Amino acid sequence: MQNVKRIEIIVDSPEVPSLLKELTHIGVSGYTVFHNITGSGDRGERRNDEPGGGSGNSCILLAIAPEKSDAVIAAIRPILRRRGGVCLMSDAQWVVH
Amino acid sequence: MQNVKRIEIIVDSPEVPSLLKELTHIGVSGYTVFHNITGSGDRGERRNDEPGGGSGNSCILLAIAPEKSDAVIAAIRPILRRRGGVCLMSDAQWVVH
Amino acid sequence: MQNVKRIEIIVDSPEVPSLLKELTHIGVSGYTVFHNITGSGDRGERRNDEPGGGSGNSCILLAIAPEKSDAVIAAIRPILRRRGGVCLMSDAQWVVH
Amino acid sequence: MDLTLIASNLLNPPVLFFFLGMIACFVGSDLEIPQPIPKFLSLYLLLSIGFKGGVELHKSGLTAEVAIALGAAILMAIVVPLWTFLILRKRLDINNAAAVAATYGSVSAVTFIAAGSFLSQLGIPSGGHMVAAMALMESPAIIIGVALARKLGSPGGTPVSWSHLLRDAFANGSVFILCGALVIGAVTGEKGGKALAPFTSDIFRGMLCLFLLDMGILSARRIRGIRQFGWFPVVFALAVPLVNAIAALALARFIGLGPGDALLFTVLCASASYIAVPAAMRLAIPEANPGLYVTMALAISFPFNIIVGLPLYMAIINRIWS
Amino acid sequence: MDLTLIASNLLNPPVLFFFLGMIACFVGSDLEIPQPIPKFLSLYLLLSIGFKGGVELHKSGLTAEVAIALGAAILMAIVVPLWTFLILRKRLDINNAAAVAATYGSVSAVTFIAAGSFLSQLGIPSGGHMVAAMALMESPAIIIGVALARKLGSPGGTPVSWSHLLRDAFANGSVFILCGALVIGAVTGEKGGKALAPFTSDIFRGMLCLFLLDMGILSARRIRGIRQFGWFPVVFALAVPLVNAIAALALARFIGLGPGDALLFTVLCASASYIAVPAAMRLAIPEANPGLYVTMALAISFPFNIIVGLPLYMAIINRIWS
Amino acid sequence: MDLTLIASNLLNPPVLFFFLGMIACFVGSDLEIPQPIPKFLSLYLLLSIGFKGGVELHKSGLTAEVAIALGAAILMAIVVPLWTFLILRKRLDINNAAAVAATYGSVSAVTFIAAGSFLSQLGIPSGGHMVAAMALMESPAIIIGVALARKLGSPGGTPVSWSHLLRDAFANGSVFILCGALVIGAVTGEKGGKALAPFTSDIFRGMLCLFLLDMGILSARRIRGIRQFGWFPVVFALAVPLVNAIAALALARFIGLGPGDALLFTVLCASASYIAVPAAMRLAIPEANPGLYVTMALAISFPFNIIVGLPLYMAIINRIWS
Ligand SMILES: Nc1ncnc2c1ncn2[C@@H]1O[C@H](COP(=O)(O)O)[C@@H](O)[C@H]1O
Ligand SMILES: Nc1ncnc2c1ncn2[C@@H]1O[C@H](COP(=O)(O)O)[C@@H](O)[C@H]1O
Ligand SMILES: Nc1ncnc2c1ncn2[C@@H]1O[C@H](COP(=O)(O)O)[C@@H](O)[C@H]1O
Ligand code: NA
Ligand code: NA
Ligand code: NA
Repeated sequence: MQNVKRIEIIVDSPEVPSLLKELTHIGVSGYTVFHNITGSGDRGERRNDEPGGGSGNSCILLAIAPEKSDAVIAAIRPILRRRGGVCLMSDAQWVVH
Repeated sequence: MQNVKRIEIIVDSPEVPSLLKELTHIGVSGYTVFHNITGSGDRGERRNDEPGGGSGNSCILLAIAPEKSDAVIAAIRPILRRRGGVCLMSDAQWVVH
Repeated sequence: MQNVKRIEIIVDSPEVPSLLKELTHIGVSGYTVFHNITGSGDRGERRNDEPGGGSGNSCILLAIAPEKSDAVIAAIRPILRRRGGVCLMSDAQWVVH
Repeated sequence: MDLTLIASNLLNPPVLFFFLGMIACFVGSDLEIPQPIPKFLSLYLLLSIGFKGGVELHKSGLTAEVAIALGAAILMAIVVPLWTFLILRKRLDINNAAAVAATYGSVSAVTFIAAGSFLSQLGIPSGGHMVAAMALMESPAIIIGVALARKLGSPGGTPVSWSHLLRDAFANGSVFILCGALVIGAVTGEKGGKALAPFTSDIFRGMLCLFLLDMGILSARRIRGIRQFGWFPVVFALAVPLVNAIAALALARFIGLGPGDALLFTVLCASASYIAVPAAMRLAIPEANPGLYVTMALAISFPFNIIVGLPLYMAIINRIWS
Repeated sequence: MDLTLIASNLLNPPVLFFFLGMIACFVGSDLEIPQPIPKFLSLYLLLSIGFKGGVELHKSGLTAEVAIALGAAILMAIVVPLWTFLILRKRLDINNAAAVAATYGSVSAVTFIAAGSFLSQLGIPSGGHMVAAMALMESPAIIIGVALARKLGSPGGTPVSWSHLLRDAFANGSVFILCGALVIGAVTGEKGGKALAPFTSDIFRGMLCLFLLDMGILSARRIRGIRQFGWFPVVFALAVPLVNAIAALALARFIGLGPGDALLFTVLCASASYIAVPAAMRLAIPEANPGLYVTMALAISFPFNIIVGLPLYMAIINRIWS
Repeated sequence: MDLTLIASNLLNPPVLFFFLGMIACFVGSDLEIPQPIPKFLSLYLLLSIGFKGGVELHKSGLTAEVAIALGAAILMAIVVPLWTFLILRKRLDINNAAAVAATYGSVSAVTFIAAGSFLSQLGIPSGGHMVAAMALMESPAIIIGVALARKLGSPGGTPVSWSHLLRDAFANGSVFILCGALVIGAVTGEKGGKALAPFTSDIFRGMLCLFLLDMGILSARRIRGIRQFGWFPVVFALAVPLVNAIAALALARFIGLGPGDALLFTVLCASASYIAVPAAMRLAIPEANPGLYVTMALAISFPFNIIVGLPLYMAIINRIWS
């Protein structure tokens, strides 16, 4: 087992591709995306019910080495600042397989 | 960064509106809801396959200030007690943006 | 409240039934499954867009007693080793209801 | 009993697709129609049946005959949950008894639709107001079920919000789309009916086949789990539809319904809800076990009515009415 | 204004289903059409309307008349966002003003489709090139809106990638499927048109009913939230379509469009986008509030055009053209 | 090669929508048909093709000719994965070679359906039993592929449950719905066929267009990633369909199939599975890379057969058969 940082980022669905691009850019190779998420925050309610789609949230989950977490946060912070969204970090153990 | 409590609540999908109402009532303004979740617990399997829909679970994720967590738990506990469901709490850091 | 281990396992959707069977076998009775998840890891990108379906990931969430966690991990490790996927474990509190 | 009736029911494509779904599940096929496709199909079926019923109603008008049929429908929707509750209380606790009673007091739209498809295969006409009867029979049992659970249940139970409950009973999605489409059909009449016919009529049977394929899968999945509840739910789910059907046939004869309308009225009374009622019960009587009441309605009474009930009820009608 | 026009619009099944959706929301019904079904319906509608337009265009050919209509369409797609921006700046900050201007400069495909259904109910013909006009009017406003926000906005705003933006404007899914199906229709002509007619024409109205049912629900949900923005957006969302409609009618008369084409041209100018533009604005002007521009387009201008606008514009055309 | 054949294939709306999907992806449009809509479309297509094949089979009956055609189908379904495995082992490890061999040994239902649509455009008849042939050809390659991987692979590999595997091979959703609908069609015959025709026939081509639009998007997405695997998979995915097609044409001529049936038989042998086989391989040979075998089948062989193969094989048939 290995200590990792568990980072979960909740953003507008249309942001996901650019965020993932940014993350890939700084060397994050593994990630998981949860789709079809609704919610509410500073920018009001997200109901994911617009006829054109794309009006819901997604959640990106990352498990990364603790020493990499600063770089990841530095990369996503400006995006979150500009476009809203939430980023939570906690400690977890990667059950090496 | 800021210490928060990360609370995740897994409940029957039809419970979500009333739970959110309760949460809004006690001043929780941010939340995230994951849809299309199945599972199993004391009340048997939830397969989300009934023709009328609404037979699956949803997951509500909250990031709240630690001092608020007692109020939140006090509010949702009676609902969970009556209707089943699971509530997990852990520590996390909110990556302030 | 009660200390538990929060285990989340991200695997190919078609793996879920056999994993759940394994977990049930060793006495895990409660679990939650998140569907419609995409991601990327050692085995490349999972886009969940193949016409036959089943090419996405799912996420299994378990809250278990800490003393049971070793058994669970022992059970799922060989599956993960063979078929890929990620397993994260962290500490949480079960808000007893 | 007439063998050609059985054959013409069993050779009806929708019923065959229902079997196909069951077989898929029994042989372990991974065949499934993922959500929200079934929800879409069910919306489509309710919209179409409601709309076509409205168009028919526009033609026939609101006659005394129609009013009597609707009255009989409401009567049965009140009587059935009450008498079944008395039976159920012998074996089940109050909450489960109330939820099962509500389930059997309400109706299954798909059984009704399958009966309509069976009739049209036989060339027997039926009236558009039977759709209105179905709409009227959906909700009363919900109210009665919850009232029974509240009145007789432990005082510490879930407090119930009656305004919420009434809304859930009368404004739930299935009831609403059915009634709404009925009104729209009645308002636009034959002109609107013709404009929508390719959608609401021509492709209807095919959509029904797809939906029943899904229903077959869902029924079969639940049949396996039924054993845990013992023999009582199984016997109840087979016997009660029969008893309700006989009562309905007698009443239909008494008020002078035609053979087609009589069959539709009978399947309404004999069928149990697995869409509107479970949705309401989950919220209003969460103490009851959906694994029980959904399984009884979906895995036993529904296939029973579709496979055995339709030709059986029709055979009785043929004998008595002629 | 002609009462029969109002009646024949209000008795059109699609409009009635739109009302039904609104009522469902107002009475608190849980009726909804879950994603991705609405997305599927919208793809279907765009594909069908594009394809049929292409087949028509194949018949008529690219005449001078067609070219003039398309030119007028582009003209309005450039003028409308500019003049509305001037109005909007009086009350809104630059980002929101630009986003709302883009919304109203673009078009609503469903309003266009409802107008087509209204025309076919009245038996008034229209040309396939109006679909091409719609396709041309979808995107320019996106470019103009973003350009305005960038030029006039604070220098610290989101840096914009113009290549991305052009792609989002001209290759977004809605515009793409519409144009693509138009080209396919024009290439395959009547033979292809006939082969697909059961899909693209016969069941079209029914699919439109289902989609408008959903639109009714979505509109009604948003109407409640509109108050938080004050009176300005409401007045704007009612008045600006009218003003644009009048300008469009004048232009249509000036360039000699027939009555059917004139109505379609008018609703294109009067309608506001709630699919393509919001999708683009979310990415290009994330500082603007979708709660504002989607609500204005979807909850006010869309119902206004569907319910009041169609018969009103048609009445004006009937008076002036004859 | 006959130019009119190429033209009538390229001007076929389904093929044009396939191109449209590819273009959408190449120009970076966000056009997509979200799951589970494609799954629904694929279920619909399989159900319809199976049902119509069954109805045809009911008409023709089980003649010696039919039995010979089915025998030839099984023969090819066994031979193709074996010989392709020999080729593949030169460049790929055992697991990937076995998975690719299984992919090419099985068939692509959509290619078959596109061939049927191509034939009906040309007015060439074909027999319902070819659908049965397709059903028979879906599964053997799965068994052979896994057997090869197990026999020749490292002993430490995934232990395989043969009972599971047989179920996955013969009871997977696609095979099951196809066979089930075939049986239902054969049982209900022309009466059932007529009742479902608006659903299974009239709107069929439109649904096929939508599905091929999606397939175009998916193919194009994967074409970009193909380079990482080098030239071998590309050459294989273009050459092997051709070789299999030639073998199939010779066999079809030898056993005396008519021109329509010969084309269908040829595309069955030339096509590769990207639905049933990948689903099985993910479970049975997880060591193999889906990025390789799905991409080869979906991004190269599928477009090749649809665009080049259909007119090419037909031209050969026209020359030899006449
Ligand atoms: N305190 C919170 N807890 C959980 N999720 C949140 C919270 N605040 C915001 N979110 C989620 O983040 C999304 C964007 O937040 P915002 O940018 O504040 O509108 C919301 O739609 C929610 O899904
Ligand atoms: N130990 C557990 N770990 C993860 N999820 C659980 C657990 N127990 C219950 N759940 C989830 O909570 C839902 C409701 O649980 P219950 O009320 O016990 O039936 C289940 O359907 C599961 O999705
Ligand atoms: N570092 C990571 N963080 C989050 N999710 C991951 C990570 N690595 C892999 N995953 C997820 O696990 C799935 C299987 O991983 P793999 O077996 O490495 O291809 C991926 O498709 C991702 O959804
Ligand atoms: Na009943
Ligand atoms: Na406009
Ligand atoms: Na093949």
